[in-house]
Formats: sequence, C-alpha cells, structure tokens
Amino acid sequence: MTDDSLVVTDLHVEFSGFVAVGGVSFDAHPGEVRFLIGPNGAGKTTCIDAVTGLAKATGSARLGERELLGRPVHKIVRLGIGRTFQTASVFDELTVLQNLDIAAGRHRPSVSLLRARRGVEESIEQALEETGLAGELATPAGILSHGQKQWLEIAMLLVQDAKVLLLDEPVAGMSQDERTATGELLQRIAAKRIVLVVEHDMDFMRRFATRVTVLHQGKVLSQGTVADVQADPRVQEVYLGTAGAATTAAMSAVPEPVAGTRQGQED
Amino acid sequence: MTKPKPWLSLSGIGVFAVLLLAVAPLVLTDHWLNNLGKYCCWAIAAVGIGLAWGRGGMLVMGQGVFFALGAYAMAMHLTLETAGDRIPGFMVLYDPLAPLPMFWEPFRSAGFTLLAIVLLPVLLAGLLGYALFKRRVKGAYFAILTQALAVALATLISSTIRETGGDTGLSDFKYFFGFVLNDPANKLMVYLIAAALLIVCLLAVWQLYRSRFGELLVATRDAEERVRFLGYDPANVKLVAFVVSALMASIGGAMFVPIVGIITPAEIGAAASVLMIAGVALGGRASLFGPALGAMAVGWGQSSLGSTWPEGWTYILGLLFIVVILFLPNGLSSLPARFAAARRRPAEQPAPAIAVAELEEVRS
Amino acid sequence: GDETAAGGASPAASCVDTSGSTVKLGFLNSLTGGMAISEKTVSNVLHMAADEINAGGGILGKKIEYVQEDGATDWPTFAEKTEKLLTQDCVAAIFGGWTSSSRKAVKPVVEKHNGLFFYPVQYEGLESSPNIYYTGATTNQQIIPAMDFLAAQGVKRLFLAGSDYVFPRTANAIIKLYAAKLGIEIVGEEYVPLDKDDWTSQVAKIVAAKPDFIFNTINGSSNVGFIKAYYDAGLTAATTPIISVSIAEEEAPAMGHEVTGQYASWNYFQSLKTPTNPKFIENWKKYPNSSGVTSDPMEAAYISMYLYKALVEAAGSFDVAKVNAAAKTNTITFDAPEGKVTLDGDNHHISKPGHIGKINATNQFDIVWASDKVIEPDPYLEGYDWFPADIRKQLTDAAG
Amino acid sequence: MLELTDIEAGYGRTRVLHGVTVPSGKVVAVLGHNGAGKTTLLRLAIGLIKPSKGRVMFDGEDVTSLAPNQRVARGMAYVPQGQQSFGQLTTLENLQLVADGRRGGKALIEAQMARFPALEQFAARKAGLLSGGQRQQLAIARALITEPRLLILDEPTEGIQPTIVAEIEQTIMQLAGEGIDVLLVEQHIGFALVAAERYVVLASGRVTQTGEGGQAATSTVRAAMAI
Amino acid sequence: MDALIAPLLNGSAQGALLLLAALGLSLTFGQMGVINMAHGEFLMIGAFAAYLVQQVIVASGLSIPVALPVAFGVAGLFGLLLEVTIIQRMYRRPLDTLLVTVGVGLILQQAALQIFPSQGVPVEKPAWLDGQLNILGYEWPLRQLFTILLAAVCVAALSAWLKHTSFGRRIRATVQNRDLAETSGISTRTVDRLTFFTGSGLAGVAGVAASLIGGTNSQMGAQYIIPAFLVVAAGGIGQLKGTIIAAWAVGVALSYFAYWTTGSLAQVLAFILVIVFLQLRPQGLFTVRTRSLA
Ligand SMILES: Nc1ncnc2c1ncn2[C@@H]1O[C@H](COP(=O)(O)OP(=O)(O)OP(=O)(O)O)[C@@H](O)[C@H]1O
Ligand SMILES: Nc1ncnc2c1ncn2[C@@H]1O[C@H](COP(=O)(O)OP(=O)(O)OP(=O)(O)O)[C@@H](O)[C@H]1O
Ligand SMILES: [Mg+2]
Ligand SMILES: [Mg+2]
Repeated sequence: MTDDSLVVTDLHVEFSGFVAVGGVSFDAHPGEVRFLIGPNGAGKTTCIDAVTGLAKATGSARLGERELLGRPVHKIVRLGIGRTFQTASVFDELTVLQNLDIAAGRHRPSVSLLRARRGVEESIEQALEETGLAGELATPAGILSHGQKQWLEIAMLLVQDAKVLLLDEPVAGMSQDERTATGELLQRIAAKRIVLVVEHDMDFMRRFATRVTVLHQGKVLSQGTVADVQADPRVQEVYLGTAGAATTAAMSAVPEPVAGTRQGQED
Repeated sequence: MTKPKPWLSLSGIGVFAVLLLAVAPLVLTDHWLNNLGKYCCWAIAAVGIGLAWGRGGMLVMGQGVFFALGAYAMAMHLTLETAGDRIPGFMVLYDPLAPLPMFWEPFRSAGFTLLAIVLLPVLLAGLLGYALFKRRVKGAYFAILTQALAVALATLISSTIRETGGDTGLSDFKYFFGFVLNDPANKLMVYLIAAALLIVCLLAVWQLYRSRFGELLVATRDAEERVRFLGYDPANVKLVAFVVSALMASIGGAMFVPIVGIITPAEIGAAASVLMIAGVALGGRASLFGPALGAMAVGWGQSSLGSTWPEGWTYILGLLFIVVILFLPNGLSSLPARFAAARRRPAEQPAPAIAVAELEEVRS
Repeated sequence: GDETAAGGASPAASCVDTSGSTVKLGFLNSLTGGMAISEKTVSNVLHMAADEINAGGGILGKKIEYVQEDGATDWPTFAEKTEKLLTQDCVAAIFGGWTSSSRKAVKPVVEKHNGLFFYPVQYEGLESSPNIYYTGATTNQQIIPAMDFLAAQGVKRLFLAGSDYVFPRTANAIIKLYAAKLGIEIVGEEYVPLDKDDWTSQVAKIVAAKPDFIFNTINGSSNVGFIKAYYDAGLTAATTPIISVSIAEEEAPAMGHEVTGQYASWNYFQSLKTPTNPKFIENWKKYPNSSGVTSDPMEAAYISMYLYKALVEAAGSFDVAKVNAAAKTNTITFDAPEGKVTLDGDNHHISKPGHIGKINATNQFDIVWASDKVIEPDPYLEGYDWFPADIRKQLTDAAG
Repeated sequence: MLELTDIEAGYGRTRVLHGVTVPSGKVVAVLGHNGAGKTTLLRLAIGLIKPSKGRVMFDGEDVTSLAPNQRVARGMAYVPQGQQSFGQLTTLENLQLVADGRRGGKALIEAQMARFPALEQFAARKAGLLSGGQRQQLAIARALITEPRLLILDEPTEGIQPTIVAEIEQTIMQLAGEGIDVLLVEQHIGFALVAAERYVVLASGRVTQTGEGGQAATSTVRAAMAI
Repeated sequence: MDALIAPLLNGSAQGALLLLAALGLSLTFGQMGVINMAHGEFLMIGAFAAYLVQQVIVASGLSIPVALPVAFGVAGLFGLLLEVTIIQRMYRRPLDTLLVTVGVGLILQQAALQIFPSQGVPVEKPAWLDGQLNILGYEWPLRQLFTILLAAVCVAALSAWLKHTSFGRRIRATVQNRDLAETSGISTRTVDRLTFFTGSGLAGVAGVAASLIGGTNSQMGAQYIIPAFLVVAAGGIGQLKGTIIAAWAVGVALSYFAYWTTGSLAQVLAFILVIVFLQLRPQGLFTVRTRSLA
C-alpha cells in the first residue's frame, strides 16, 4: 500500500433512514484499473458520491494521509479526486478547448484568471490526443455526441491532473470498438493514477479489470480478481445470473473487434 | 459560443469613446447632453447587469439597491456641501432641535464619500452574495429575493423622511466637490466623467469576458454543480461577478446625482430595477455592447417617445419586452450575427440553448 | 429666495420667442404610472382652459400653443421634462405637478433657468420661490380651517391618518402644533406607504384609541382601503367622523356608499354657489374625456391658467421679470369658480375661501362651514404665534 | 407497422439525418457509432422532432404531423436514452401517470411490478432517488403500461445489471413474440442482431447498410461499423 | 388583550388575502415554473370583473357570490390567452418569462387606466358582510372572516383537484420533463393551458377579495405581486401547505409589526424577515430533494 492509495473503510451512507451504503471498505492503488460492480441500486454511485463529498457519509475515505469525508466538494477535488457522472455533464456553451482549459485551471493562481488564454497548454494537447478529440477543439461541447462528451469528461480529468479518477459507467452507450478504445485509454491512464470504474458491461470488465469489488445492498459481497469474482456463486446469483452469463458468453464469442479503430469514429 | 475577435471589440470601444467624449458634446444641446449623461449612468449599471446576468446567469432584479448606495452617498455629500454648516432644510421641520443623523456626518468628507461609493456596494454585495451563493440560492429565487430587497429599501427610504428625505428624495444640489453645478462648463465636466466611467466599465468587462474568468463564469452559469467537481467553488466565481456588477451600479448611481440633480426612492424600487433589466435584455444580455446600448436606447425612448406619446410609450415598452425576449433572446445585438449566419453555410450555426440550465434552477 | 439662481452663475438667457402669433406653454402632468390616477384630470382641465382662452382671443392676442409632457410619476422625470420644456421647447410658462415631491423636483430647475411654474394642488406650505406660483391652498387655507372646524365641533381626541410622504408628515407636524394650542389631544398617528391599500391593522389601532374625529391626509387609492377598513371595523360618520384633505368629487365615487357622511376641507366644491361656477361645470361636462365632476385641484389648475393670462396682460409681456413685477402690485385677481381670488405678489400664493363639505349620497358635498371672508395665503404661518419662530427661520434660511 | 421514408431532420440549423429510410419489420435494430444519429431518428419516430423532409407512417397512417402524445394514443411507446423518469414523482406515481384513464390500470401496474420487483420495493420512493438501473426499469415499465403495438427503445439495457439485462432482452423477445413491433437501438450488437428481423446501420446520419437480422449478420455489421 | 388578539385576527385575514394572491402563483410558478409578473394584473382583472358584475346585478347581496366565478373565468381566460400567445413558446427558458410578463403587466395596467375611470371604480361590499364578530373582546370585522373562508375554500378545492384527480400528477410530470411527459402520452398542451387557466383564474378570485379591501384601479395589482412571490418561495416551490403556512405567517407578522411600529416599517421588516428566512432555508419551508446534478 503506497502513500497515494485510496482507502475506504467502513463507509456508511443513509438517506432519511434508508441505508444505501452500510459499511463498505475497499482500496485502490495507482497502476490498477479497479472495478466496482453490483446490481442496480447496490450503492456504487452512492460510494462515489460519498467519496467526492456529494453525499454525507460516515466512516473514512483517505487519499494517502488525507481524510476526504467531511470536506466540501471543491476542496476534495483540489486534493486530486476527479469523477465523471452517470449522465455526461459538460459545459454545453463552451468549446472543447474552453472546457478543458477550465478543468486545467485549478493549478493556476487566481489572478491569472483575469488574463486571456494564449495558445493551448501542453497538458491539454496531450489530453486531446489521448481521447481523440483533437479535431473537435473549437466545437461547442453541447453538440458533441454522447460518447464524445464522455471522452471529453475523461480528458477534463486528465488535464485536471486528478490522482484518482472515479468513473461512473464511462462506456455506457458506446459501441463495442469505442468501448475497447476507452478501455485501452483507461489502462494507459492507470499507469500513474488510480482508476476506479463502475460498469455493468461484464465483457468490458473481463477485458480491462485488474481487481473487482462487488457490492450488494450496500455491502461488499465479494472482492478479488475477475476470475475470483466470476466464480463466486453469490455474485452469479445476485448479479451475473445464469441467463445473463449465457448471453454474455454468446457475446464474448463474437470475434474481437479490430484494435486501434479509435480514429475511425471521426466521421 | 462564437466570439468576435478581441481587437474588433476593442476598436468598437474606441469608436464609442470618441462618439461619447468628443462628438456628443459638440453636436448635442445642453439638455440632450445632460440626458445622454443620464443614459450613461444607466448604461454603467447595465454593463454590470450584463456581466452578472448575461454571463453569470444571475438575474439581478434589485440593482436599484446598489444604484441607491452610490446615489445616496453622493447625494448626501452634495446636500451637505450645499447646506454648509446648517442642517439640511428638509430635516428641520420634523425635529428642529435634533442634530444631523449620525450616519450623515462622515459624508461631509469628499474622500469618505468617494470611498463609500466604492466600498459600500462591494461590502453589501459581498455579504449578500456570500450568504446567498453559499446557500445555493439561484434562478428565480435569486431574482425575486433581490427585487424584494430593492422594494424593501425603497420603502425604508420613503418612510424615513427626516433621515433620507423620504419619497421626495434629495435634490437641489448647488456644488459638486467645490464646482458650481449650475455652470455649464462644470455640467460638461460632470458629463465627461460619467461618459469616461462608462468607457472604463466597458473596458473592464471586455477584459473580463476575454479572460479565463469569463469562460469560468459562463461554465458556472450553465452547470454550476459541475464546476464544483473541477475544484472551483462556484459561489466565489459568482460572487466576483455579482460584486463587480454591484460596484458598477453604485458608480452609475453616484454619477446620476450630479447629472440629474435629484435622487428618489422611485429610482431604486422594483419598477426602476426592472427598467434597467429591460435595457439589458433589449441590447443583448451576454454581449459586450448590448447592455449599455440597450439601456441608453430605453432611456432615450423614455425621454423622446414619452414626450410625444406618453400612453403609447408604455405600450411600446411593454411590447418591447415581449417581442425582444420572445423572438430575440440574445437581444438586438444578436441581429447582425443572425443575418451573417443565415448567409453562411447552415451547418455552421449551433443552436445555443441559452437557458436550458435555468430550467433546472427554477424547478429544483 | 433671491431673484437669481443660487450658486453665483447667472441663469441662461431665455429662448422664449413670442414674436409670432402664438405663445408656447408647457403642461407637465403624470399621464402614466401611479399618479396618473389623479393627474390626468388636471392635464385635461388645463387643455380646456387653454382652449377657452384661445377661443377668447388668446393671451395678449397670442394663441396658446401647448406642449404636453408626461412626468410619469417619477420626480427626476419631472426635473428632466422641466428642463426640456424650458430649454428645448422654450415655453413661456409651465403648468402642472401634483405631489409635493414633483414640485420640489421642478423647483431648482425653473429657478436655474428662470422659468415660471404654476402649481395647482393644495400642499403643506413652508415654501416660496420667485419662479413658482401656487394656486392651490397652503396650510392656513385648508388645514387650519379644518382644525378650527374641529375645535368648534368640540373635538377633544383626534387621530391622524396619512400616507407616508412629505405632505401628510408635514401637515401632521403642523396639526400637532396647532392641536396643542387648541387643547385637542392627538391620540394616535399612523402612516401607510402611498402604494399600499390595506389599512386593517391601523384601523384596529384607531378603534382602540377611541378618537372623536379622524384627520385624514391619505392620498390616492390608499384612501379607498382606509375607508373600507374603517367601515368594516364598524366605525361610522355618526360615531367617529373623518375629515379629509385629499378626497374630492373625483375620488369619492371610487369609495362607494361607505364614504357618505364624511367631511372634507377644500376651497372649492362643485356644489358651491358662485357666479362663475355653473359655467365652469357646464364647460367641463361637455369637454372631451371629462370625468363629469369638478373638484378643487382641477379648479386650481383652471385658475392658474387664467391668473397667468391676467399676469401677462397686466405686465404687457411674457418676460418673467416683468410678470413677477406685475404680481408685486397685488392687484391681479380672477373671478374663479370658488369666488374671487387675489394673487399675493410677495409669496406667489393666492387668497382663497375656506370650505368644509359633507359627502352626500350622490358623492357631492353639502357645504357645512365656510370662512366668513377669503383667507390670505400665509405659507410660512407668520400670522400664527404657535408656530415656532426658530423652525420658520431655519426653513427660510435653508431655502434661501 | 412503422415506416420512415427519406427523412431529413436536425436541430436548429444543424442537419443530423440525411435521407434516412427505415423499412418496417417486426423487430428493427438501428445500429451505429456514437453520434451517428440513432437517438435523433428515434425521437423523430415518436414525434419529438419534426422532419424537414420525409414521412413517418404508422400502421398505414401518416403520423408525420402528429404530436408525441397523439402517437402514443395510436399505440406507439418510447423509452428514451438515459434512464429518464419524473424525478419528483414517486415510482408508483410514475406508473399511475400513464395508467390513468386506462381500463384495468391497476392490473397493468401490478403486472409491471411483477416484472420488475425493484419497482414494487421502491413504489413510494421519489423516482429521482432511484439508482440509474432502477430508473431504466421504471422507464420500460411505463412504456409497457400503455399496451403499445410498437415499442421504441433507445439503448434499453444501458446501465442495467446483467441479470436484468437478460430479463429485458427476454422481455423484448417475448413482446415481439406477442406481436408487438420493436424499433431498437442497441450497442450489444450480438443481442440486437439475434432479436432483429431487419437492421439498419447509420453513419453520420446516412444509412450505410441494411439487411436481415440474425447471428450471421454480426460480422458484416462489425465490418461496416469499423470503417 | 386587544393588542394581542387584534393583530392575530387581522393578520390572519391579511395572510388569507396574500394566500389567495399566491395560490395561483403556486400553480403557474410552483408547478409550471412560469414567473408570471402579470399575475397582479390578473388580480386586477378579477376586481374589475366584480365591478362589472355589480353593474348588472344590482342586488348587491348576490353580486359578490356571482362575481367570484365570473372573475375566475374572466381572469382565467386572460391567462389562457397569455399562455397560448406567449408563454407557450417559453417553457424552456423560465427566467425569461419573468421579463415578458413584466411587459404584459405594463400593457394591462395602462389599458385599465384608459378604459376605466382613472380614479378607479367602487366594488360594494354586500350588506351581509357588514358587522363584526366579538372574539375575546375584539370586534372582528366579518369581511375578514369572509376572506379567510374564501381562501380556505379555494385551497380545499385546489388541493382536492391536484390530489384526487390524475391532473395533479400530470402537471408535475409535465413540468419536470416535457418531452418525457409528451412521449408518455400526456397532452402537455392541454395540461399547460388548463393549469395556466386555473392559476390565473385564482388570481381573479383574489382580485374580488382585494376589491373589498382596497381600491379597484389600474395600480392595485402591483402591491400584491412581490409579496405573493415571496410567499410561494418561502413556502417551498410547489408545496401547497408551505404556501399556506408562509402566507399566514407573513400576514400575521405584518400585522404585529404594524401594530408595534409603523405601516411602512412593517413592510420593510416583513420583507427582511422573509429574506432572512430564505437565507436560512433557501428551499423554503418544505423541500423536495432530488439526486439530479444539473
Ligand atoms: N438521495 C437519496 N435518497 C434516498 N435514497 C437514495 C438516494 N440516493 C440513492 N438512494 C438509494 O440508494 C440506493 C443506491 O443507489 P446508487 O445510485 O448508489 O446505486 P448504484 O449502485 O449506482 O446503481 P446503478 O447501477 O443502477 O446506477 C438505491 O436504492 C437508491 O434508490
Ligand atoms: N440538441 C441538439 N442540438 C444540436 N445537435 C444535436 C443535439 N442533439 C444531438 N445533436 C447532434 O446530432 C448528432 C446525432 O446525435 P444522436 O444523439 O442522434 O446520436 P446517437 O447515434 O444516438 O449517439 P449515441 O450513441 O452517443 O447516443 C450528434 O452529432 C449530436 O452532436
Ligand atoms: Mg449508479
Ligand atoms: Mg443516442
């Protein structure tokens, strides 16, 4: 366990009596793509909400030495926690560049805010490259497609230089090869950062997860490698299902898509 | 958001400055120059509203409050300057023996007055904005609250006749920091100061709009919560815009006093505050020149149409609100862009959803 | 005040041009906004007077050409329009205004440009200007007669109800001074903002205070709310009558039967039997857009136009200095519908008869009291020893 | 039952669809990348967008100029992308809303609650507080209560746990079997093609490929989409 | 005793009038999100309608009972007209409705000034409302009781309509997500129109009550609009019970303030009270929570 790990211990979230998360503990480290899965309503999003300060929680969530719980949202972000949302939210009226520039802004001194932007910062160019949005620099974010918006969100996290990326269903609505491209992007990102992904796409999980935590009814049901988890009968019962397993099996039987098609969706 | 080239806007400000500072004094009669000075004061406040509302999404319906701070600070000073050692005449009747109210005393000093014109709105807007934005008051709530504040202040002033002159307001100023106000040369000077301040305000927002702060402000307007997750506190972003707009309103109010020669609670109440908004909406809330030009146009309309056809002016004003907001949500200043876009390839034109975010604000 | 505008600078040269066959006059009334409720009628009667004068050959043989301006119930607008009328339209005189606030906004501007302003509404007094003529009542022509009437009725406990602005506040300050002298106890004093109609809370206080009489200085639509709340509370003219100074023939109909039996103090009533009144009423009823009834403020406006004609014709000129000099002779008179009035050249007010009327079922006033002779105007209450000299001195000092 | 002919449409001045024709069929799958125009096509089918050119026929009737609610009254139902529900209404109210005025409304609601147990469990909770997947189930249930003859589904399994995905997939097959037509946008090409009678591939708002459904089509479609 | 009981009773009646003025807003603003600044002018229309009814029905004992539904209908039709011509195009930018309706209000005011006698018209209180009720020694005007009863009836009718018919659900659904409502088979057009008709009609009813308290003239609407909005906001948008409590509280506070201080200061204090309250509870008395981020 390094200094830069995200360690969540005994997290509790309650909504007027309803226990959405009831004592969840997990940890995530740089270099791994960590998956958080579980049935609908298991509390995955709520866990992310708690860590990012959106939901009030008890217990502990630490990034290295620092306790996250109890701080206001923007302070938590400044500690290096970034997230995306189950429904993409970018600034529709601003261009892709402006979106990224704002995301990159938190490191700048506040007086610099009063100056105009000159040129494109290197970190932004890199992020654009990584996410394949380079061609959309001047496009208002509002008219990007759903998937492009999700990439833009990831790009915003990159320029934000977040140490922890909490991604809530980042590939929802993407086609297979777009999923692949996103997965590979996450693997590259994870080399230096903590990446925690919430997903229902089991195929996607199988291909890109290093470790998996399964939540069920606000509690950790199972934890381990993809194989461990898939083999867990309880996980099969509440989440994967036998019928589901059949369909997903059928689908993974479909030939792997050609790699490196990311540039392909600029149509 | 398609942005005009910065140098284009800057030269626009230059042309505007020449028109206001050099051409207008040459071609206008004293009366119309004085009126233009009055419009400039409204325009200064309007520039601030454009910043807070157009860019920041905060519909400030109570700018009259800040207009009042500047105006009454200035008016109290000028009243005392005129009264000399005596107690201002209007105070005498209600209580001939009582001294000058405590809060009037410091306004004898010119320096204090100027400081107050700047600091009072900054402090009040700072406090109010901090409290409101931290508690995430926005949208219609914010609009109605600020308007209620303006009404409350206007009522308070109306009802404190001895302290503030009440509904009659303060008027009949003879001097302006030592200069005799009746002297046409000094009147010209006062006008030039107001016009120059308008140019300064335009330059200030020009720089703000092209700065990163301008982008951040738009981002906050459109998705306040999202901004939080980028590590900014949106309350602070809005606060800065709100305070700057309050300061501008106060400056406009302060100059209104020597130019018009009277300030009354009616200039700060609900109707006056809404009229300021009308100008901004007419000109184009999010544009650089729109608010100022719109405010001047409304002022001019009031002066000239109000004379030739007073009942008609009310109908025209009403219709103006309806037609502009309904068909030109981005104001008259969006007309050129619309024509240009119509000529360009249709696909280039994004459909700006100007107030989609507001929908949530009102309802959530 | 002194003859030149204060501050040292000399007034701009007048641009008034009467070399042609017409003379330009300015009318300045609120035709929009809250005060339009009252001021439209004044504007209308000014038009009627001008038409009459034109039909009779004009002033000094010159036809009146008038410029109507809208004060829009906004005092700075009154100032702006005054300046416009004087410097752009170059009118020889301006007629209009209603609220004291509008007059106070106009005052410095007419003084600066050395213009003339004729103000037609009863007001709180304590003012005079070389550039303003006041044709409505000052305090000693309306308020003081009303107080005398109350004293004669044996009133011991008086309640003051007013709108929250300068006229009621000042009037009540004067009433309190005079009441002390008359031995009338003021048992309460309540103000409600001009634009608020709801008087229920204040009327509850009146009920509790048990006054013999209520002195009403409420203005505008708020009067309706006051009368309704008063009536709701079970107060009646028989037990706790009201004397008003702002309810006239124009206002009474909007209050329905609930105002019947109450008193008002004015100089003019439609029911007055004077030689010129029937003609005035008849002309007004025929006039387009007329409200059908005549009232004190409109009569005073009517007077102002004729007084101006008399002044100019006595001076033989439209020049302000000459007009003012003609006034100084104290011989300018007019056979007004309220009776013969004389202009006081020193304070620019006019003599007026005092009347108290009682509202009857047709919203007309039965005259119940009249002053034995016309009352000379005394804006600074110099003839009244109960008015503190130091206040008077401070006021005149501040004004001058 | 539903047929779209030579459709051109877009947002404001942006044109998104260029001459798109979708043939009728029992289950028709619309496939394509992000931003290809699938959602736009479906919004157009239900009437949220009006085409600048082209025709929408439903059951032999030209419905191009009808409002969405009128189309719903004629037997179309729509499940939008993105787990949409009426957040301030409770789960039950969300269902009642569409059941109101229908004969046997109660029974219809119960039937859907039986299909999606989570809805029963959270019947009294505000829909805005449900998890994403629960909201999606609610959206499908709402559509089914109107007893449609045509179901328009925009990525119905997005964000749904595998067990329920399987159920939804089964439901779709079952509904198709019951004679309800389905217009389906789905990223799980595997399932989409198994279910579909016909498919249409969209790219940049143009139809690049159409064909018969079935497992066999998978590789051709993948190839078409990987351009 | 009087000093305690009188403001309470007077204030309750003032609150009832405020509630009547706010009730329509709680529909059009609270439910539909439209910020209708011409609501005060709809109230004025209701009052003028009552006057016109009195011109026809001379027996004044009947005129008010007849005027109430007439005012509801007339003001409602004006509201409907506004919805069909203007508001309909503006549901996606609710803040802008505020400005448009300011324009509408200006026009209606000026029109009323020119159509009716400028000083206003009398609306006579029926004889059966003369008199007082002795409550703990305070002679409470019957008219105040009438205002309270009228408000109670309107509230009961409205909440029954919203709760016990499917219509309430439809309004709320339409407000939250127009497209989704439309594709769920709801005719949002019908919902919008009916809601706006009802909300405006309620303003008309409030106008009748107001005409029994103050003047019936072109300016009368202006004094109710901001307090009514504050009441809806303080109650919690879309929360009928919140609106009721807030209206009552503001009325009673106003009345006590007026009793202790002056009429003007009472207005100022009441405003400040509401502003401070909203400062502490920006979502009003009763809040609705969602998870939605935007
Ligand atoms: N603010 C809230 N108030 C009440 N209940 C809530 C609130 N937020 C979440 N819940 C409930 O908590 C539970 C967990 O929700 P959460 O969104 O975390 O699920 P999830 O695991 O992300 O599900 P999904 O995969 O469907 O997105 C759900 O039952 C949800 O209804
Ligand atoms: N409201 C809008 N205004 C302008 N353009 C829009 C709007 N909505 C979508 N678009 C544009 O229309 C195109 C098609 O979008 P659409 O949502 O139909 O794609 P999609 O195929 O459903 O993609 P996804 O798989 O991401 O859901 C995109 O380029 C998008 O940017
Ligand atoms: Mg979730
Ligand atoms: Mg889509």
